[in-house]
Amino acid sequence: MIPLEHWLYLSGMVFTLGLCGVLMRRNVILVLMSIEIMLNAANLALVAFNKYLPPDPATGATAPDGQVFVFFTIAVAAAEVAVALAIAMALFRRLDTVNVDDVANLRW
Amino acid sequence: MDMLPFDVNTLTALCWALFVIPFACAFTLINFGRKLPRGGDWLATAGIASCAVIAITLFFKVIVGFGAPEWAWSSAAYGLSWDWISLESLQLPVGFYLDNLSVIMLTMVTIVATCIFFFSQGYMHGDRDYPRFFAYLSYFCFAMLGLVVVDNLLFLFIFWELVGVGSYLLIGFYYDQEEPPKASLKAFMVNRVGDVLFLLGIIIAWQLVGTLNYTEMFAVLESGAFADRTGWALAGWDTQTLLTLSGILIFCGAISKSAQVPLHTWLPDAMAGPTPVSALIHAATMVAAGVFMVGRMYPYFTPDALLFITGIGALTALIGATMGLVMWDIKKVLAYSTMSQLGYMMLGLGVGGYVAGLFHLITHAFFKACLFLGSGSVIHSVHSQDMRDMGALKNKMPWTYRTFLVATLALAGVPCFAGYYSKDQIVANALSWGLSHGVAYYVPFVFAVVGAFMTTFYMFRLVFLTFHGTPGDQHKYEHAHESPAVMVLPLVVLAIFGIGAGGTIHPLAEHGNLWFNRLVPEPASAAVAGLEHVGADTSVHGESYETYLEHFEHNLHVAHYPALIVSILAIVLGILLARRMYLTKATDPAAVARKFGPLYGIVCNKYHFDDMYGRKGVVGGLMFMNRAFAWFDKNVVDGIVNFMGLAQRFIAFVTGLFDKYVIDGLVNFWRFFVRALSSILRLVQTGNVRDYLTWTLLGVLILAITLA
Amino acid sequence: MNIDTSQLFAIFGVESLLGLLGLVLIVTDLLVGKGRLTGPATAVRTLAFGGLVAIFAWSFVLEPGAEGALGTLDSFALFFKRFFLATAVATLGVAAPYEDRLSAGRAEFPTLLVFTTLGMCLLSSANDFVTLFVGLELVTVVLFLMAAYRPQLPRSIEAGIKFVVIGALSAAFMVYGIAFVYGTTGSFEFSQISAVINAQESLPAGLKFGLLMVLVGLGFKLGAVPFHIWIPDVYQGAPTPTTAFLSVGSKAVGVVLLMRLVYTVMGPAAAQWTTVLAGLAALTLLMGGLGAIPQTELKRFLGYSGISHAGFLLVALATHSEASAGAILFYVVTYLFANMAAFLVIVIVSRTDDDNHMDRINGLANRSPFLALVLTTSMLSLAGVPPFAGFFAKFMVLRAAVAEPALVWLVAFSLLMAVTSLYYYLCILKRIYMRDAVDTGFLEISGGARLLLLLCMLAVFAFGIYQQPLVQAAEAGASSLFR
Amino acid sequence: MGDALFYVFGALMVLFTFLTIRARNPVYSAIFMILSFASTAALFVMLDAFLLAAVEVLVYAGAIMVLFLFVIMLINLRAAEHDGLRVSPLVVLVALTFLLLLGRGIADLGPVPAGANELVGTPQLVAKTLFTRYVVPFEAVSILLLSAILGTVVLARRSGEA
Repeated sequence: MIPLEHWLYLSGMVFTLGLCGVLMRRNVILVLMSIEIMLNAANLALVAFNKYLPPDPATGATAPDGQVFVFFTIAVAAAEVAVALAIAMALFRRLDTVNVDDVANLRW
Repeated sequence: MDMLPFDVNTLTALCWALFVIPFACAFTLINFGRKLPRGGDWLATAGIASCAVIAITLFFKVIVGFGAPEWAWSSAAYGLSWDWISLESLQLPVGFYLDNLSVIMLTMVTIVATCIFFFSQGYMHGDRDYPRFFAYLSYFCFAMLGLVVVDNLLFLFIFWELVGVGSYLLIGFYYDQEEPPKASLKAFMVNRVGDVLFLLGIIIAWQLVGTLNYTEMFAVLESGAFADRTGWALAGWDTQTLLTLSGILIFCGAISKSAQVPLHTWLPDAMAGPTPVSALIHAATMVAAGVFMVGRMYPYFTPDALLFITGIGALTALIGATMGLVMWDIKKVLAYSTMSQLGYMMLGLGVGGYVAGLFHLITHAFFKACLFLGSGSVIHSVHSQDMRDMGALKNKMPWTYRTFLVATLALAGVPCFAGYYSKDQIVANALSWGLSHGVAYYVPFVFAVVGAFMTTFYMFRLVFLTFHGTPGDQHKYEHAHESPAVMVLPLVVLAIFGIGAGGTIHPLAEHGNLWFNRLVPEPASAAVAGLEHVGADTSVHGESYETYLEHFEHNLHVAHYPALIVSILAIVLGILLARRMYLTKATDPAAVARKFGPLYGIVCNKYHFDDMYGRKGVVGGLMFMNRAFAWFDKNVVDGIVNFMGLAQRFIAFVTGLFDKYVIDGLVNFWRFFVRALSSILRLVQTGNVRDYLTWTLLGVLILAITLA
Repeated sequence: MNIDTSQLFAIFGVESLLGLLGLVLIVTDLLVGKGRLTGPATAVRTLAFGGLVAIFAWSFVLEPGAEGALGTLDSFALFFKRFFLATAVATLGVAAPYEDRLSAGRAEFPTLLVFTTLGMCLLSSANDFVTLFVGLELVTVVLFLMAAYRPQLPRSIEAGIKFVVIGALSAAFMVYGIAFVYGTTGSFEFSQISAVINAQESLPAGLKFGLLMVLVGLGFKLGAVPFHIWIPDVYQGAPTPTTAFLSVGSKAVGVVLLMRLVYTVMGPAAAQWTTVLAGLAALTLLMGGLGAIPQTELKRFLGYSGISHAGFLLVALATHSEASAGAILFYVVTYLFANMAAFLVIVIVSRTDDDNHMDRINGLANRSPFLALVLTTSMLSLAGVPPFAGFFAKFMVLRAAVAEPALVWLVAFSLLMAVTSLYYYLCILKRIYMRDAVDTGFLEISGGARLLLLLCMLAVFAFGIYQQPLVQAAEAGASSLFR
Repeated sequence: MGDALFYVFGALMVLFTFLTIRARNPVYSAIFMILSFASTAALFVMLDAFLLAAVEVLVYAGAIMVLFLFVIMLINLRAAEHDGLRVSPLVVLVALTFLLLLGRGIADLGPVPAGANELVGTPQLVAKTLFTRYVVPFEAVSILLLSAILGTVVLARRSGEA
């Protein structure tokens, strides 16, 4: 069996890659995609953790809490992406750009 | 405690009336002032006059009808206090507290205020914001009287702040001129510096003593039953240190409010307000509130804290006096004089002269208000504040001159005038402090005597330049005229107090027999400077408490006549020198100034205090930092980024060797590096969301490393 | 596991009613006057206002104490539910004079507001990380929309896009953190996590990492350093009612969750973090204080002011005592009134051209003495000048902090920053009273706005002079956290 | 066999993720991302989370990514605006430090996690938990989706339209 740590290292690598994507891409759509990647990595960690938790002594089985949480993450991510993309579209329509570096008029 | 001059409910009602009446007047005037006949000045004046009647009634009841110096009345002791907050974790009842000191203070404040209200009717006549002026003035009286009658430190602080707001409003009264708004802002800010320290002191005191009610606080100090402060004890703080620390912090409030060095810079600027305001707030009452507070909290101060108070007071007395020497603006001279006199009071309190310091507070209020109103009368008449424009005015304004002269003599401390009795006591106390403690402790005495000499000198300089000699400005002289009766009468009243407030005109009266000394009992700790809470077995300078007390009494007795002789010498010297330089012109002042060259310069520049805080100092530093960062961001950063962009293109064009990614990386690196520098300083607000994220994450990581 | 429906409604009564109200609003919008702008908007606004006020009033009938596996309704939760409802009502008040500027979305604005309020109320009852996460996202996602609510306006979109990127990223961190907390403690429930944490001598690094990541997510909400960066930009760009709601509601969400986590979940273990929290508090105060000085835009200025208030809240959080928890609750309420009044004044003075430059308030004292008085009160309260409520709030925070000798330096520092902050609040007052007006047009104040302003001003006065009832409620709320 | 599959799909997931964030053309990014999510779904299967594996493919790879692709097509960026990674040392530093801290966290998970358990994420099991213990957040998500719809409609409207 694969040790829990390996799952976590995998999810950590993917999470960090997503983080790099957020910090290194200028296209707002790519930034949003990278955030989805991070969420996905977190989901993997949740499911892995759930698999490796000891069973509840009362029932003798492990509750699928982590998996349920992933369910919520996916649903929330869908809503978040919809809203974020709507705002990105508005940005494109109004300022003709999707580049986050171009959106820096509010400062200091 | 059992016998009272009044029944409890009457006293409580009177206390309420004292500050509710002015507040109601202020409220009415601010809302309906313009609709009332004469702008409602009669209402405000009647309000404060009725307060004066109440205060005087109390005063006579206390002296004539009762006369016991131990008299003190706390409404809480009779179950008359209100639970402002009452929870398990937080108890804060509030009530009234009256004793001889507060009754005398009330009488002084209301009498002076009434005179000034009358004077203002003449002085402010025709001003477009006439009702607003009286509204603010009434508001100020509300806060000031509230400050005197409350029975706990937190409420004193709240009224203290309200008084500050009143001062802010009144200094900035002429808001359409350039100077007053700046001065009012400065006054408020400088005061807040002291006030937050005061607040910190209050919080620590609360933690330590467990209550903020005066009576209860002193009871705790006496019994030594301090509140639980295990946490503090663990951290290595002992009670004595905490008492000293919180005492000094509480005194910091007085430093700013009473214009003590180094937070005095606001007071001269505050003269930008109307002259009656300067008389009421910045001479007689508000600035004296600091002294009053120190008097109220007197048993709380440990010997070390009192030493601190002495030092600050002595410095202020001297520095204020020196600055008074060189000013040409009549009000500025008086402002520095006020500052110096407040220093005297603090000095007096610090060296154990509890009675002396507070007595001076009362007498000074009368004659300094008279001086300010007199200067107001002069300014009203010649429309200038520069003494070089004045001169020979005694012919044109005889009554102003007479009252002014009386007040000047009182301020100088010439025997038989009110200031003599109080100031002489301070000097005597300072001398006996030196006698009791050793050579180094003579410094306050020396400062006090030198200050007395300077005070006399600059006051007579002022009198000679303004009222004697030849007119400085012929045109202004010709148009000068005596002020109307409504302005002159208050001057006369105050001048009478300038003679009478001492209670006697016998120049050799024993200090113990003066009315104030009889009425205001020294707290038991005063003689040894607040040692009560340390216990009777504590030794002071190697002597037992009892012996020390005896020595102190003895020294005070010994000091009386030497101090008197020295200060009279100083006064005579001051008058003669002023006469020689400014009346007979036997010595050229300019030559003297030249002789003292650099020193004169320093004094003229107000010891550079303002520079230290202002544009060149703290505030300026902040503003400069901000501007510098903005400039750096806009010019240097963008410039460098642009330059690097150019360089990048140039290099790529000329050599064609560098991979675009390398350069890109370099530029990015450089941009990030420079931005890092400037952004951290300029609050990281580049507007670029990716930068935001990077910096935030960097912060998170630093946080994580700190925690791990 | 069976769920007890009646108990569920006992705990989540407010949320259920809010959900219902939101649905009713959507239906009303659809039914009333199709194709016209003002008809549905007025109907929706009136309904939303009435509904929120009714629910707010009803919340005072509720008794704290109901507790179940799904959530908790202790005094603390109830206190914050009322707080969020009041915030929503006030925000509607701020939005009313702003409505014509919301153009196409004016009818939906109250509905969205009701839904975020639902999320906030849900959060105050949360006792597991699942509810926490979902509630937080409900709040955040709707706030994204409300920030970008005027897509014709470049600054509104800019605010929206920045908010989205930062908010979504913080959500990702939060989920990751929750995963680690879950993995190292075996549960999402606060009580069980707390049991695991306090059973261990020292926390495993994985759990620490998880908790830290969760705190990162909450730090963004609170606006504490180093998570404060988005605040000025988003505050400036978002429509003013959104900013008002963000400044009070979103900050309070951070507060409510941080308090639950620090006081209940971490419990005594949080004591090790005192120094770090104190350091963050000091930095936050510094950033807020220095950042506000050069500002010339009202909302941006209030953003920085909000950062320094977050600093004060952190001072209380670092103290970790029941008294300090009570102080926090008191603090947020005073902040609510002062801030809402300020934003409503901004909406009114910038009515003509939607410009929020500080010039707008120059000479306000002559144009409208009432507005000037309200703004003065609110600024002085924010600055912490007695006798306004803000003073007492700061006083309570500092009094609690002084009991902790290790924090005396922080108390001194926060007082220092309070003086600094006074400088810029006074600059605002100077503009109100001592400058000539740039814009001399007539300022129209509707009856409702006047009422709201009056209410806020009176509250700021009243809680400055007579705090007893509020302090009592705050202490009750705080003590239920420590049980 | 099972272990080997983990490493295969794990490597694929990392690879596709990397390709996603570095592709210059957003369309490629989206396609790589779908592949990355598909690998995740396979990994979910290995963790016995069958329902989630299906949901991952349906919702993430299906719905969300289609949304992304749709927007990318709609915006139709000019090729010149395509750009790749903007590597900066600071970001690399941040990422590496983060990874380091994460590694420390993973190395010390405390006493709670044990060996793999018997948990199988069937639809029945997940649904039962979802609709009992987590019914409140479930309802909250429905509100969230509703408000997202409401809000996006407002944003998409041109001004003046009702």
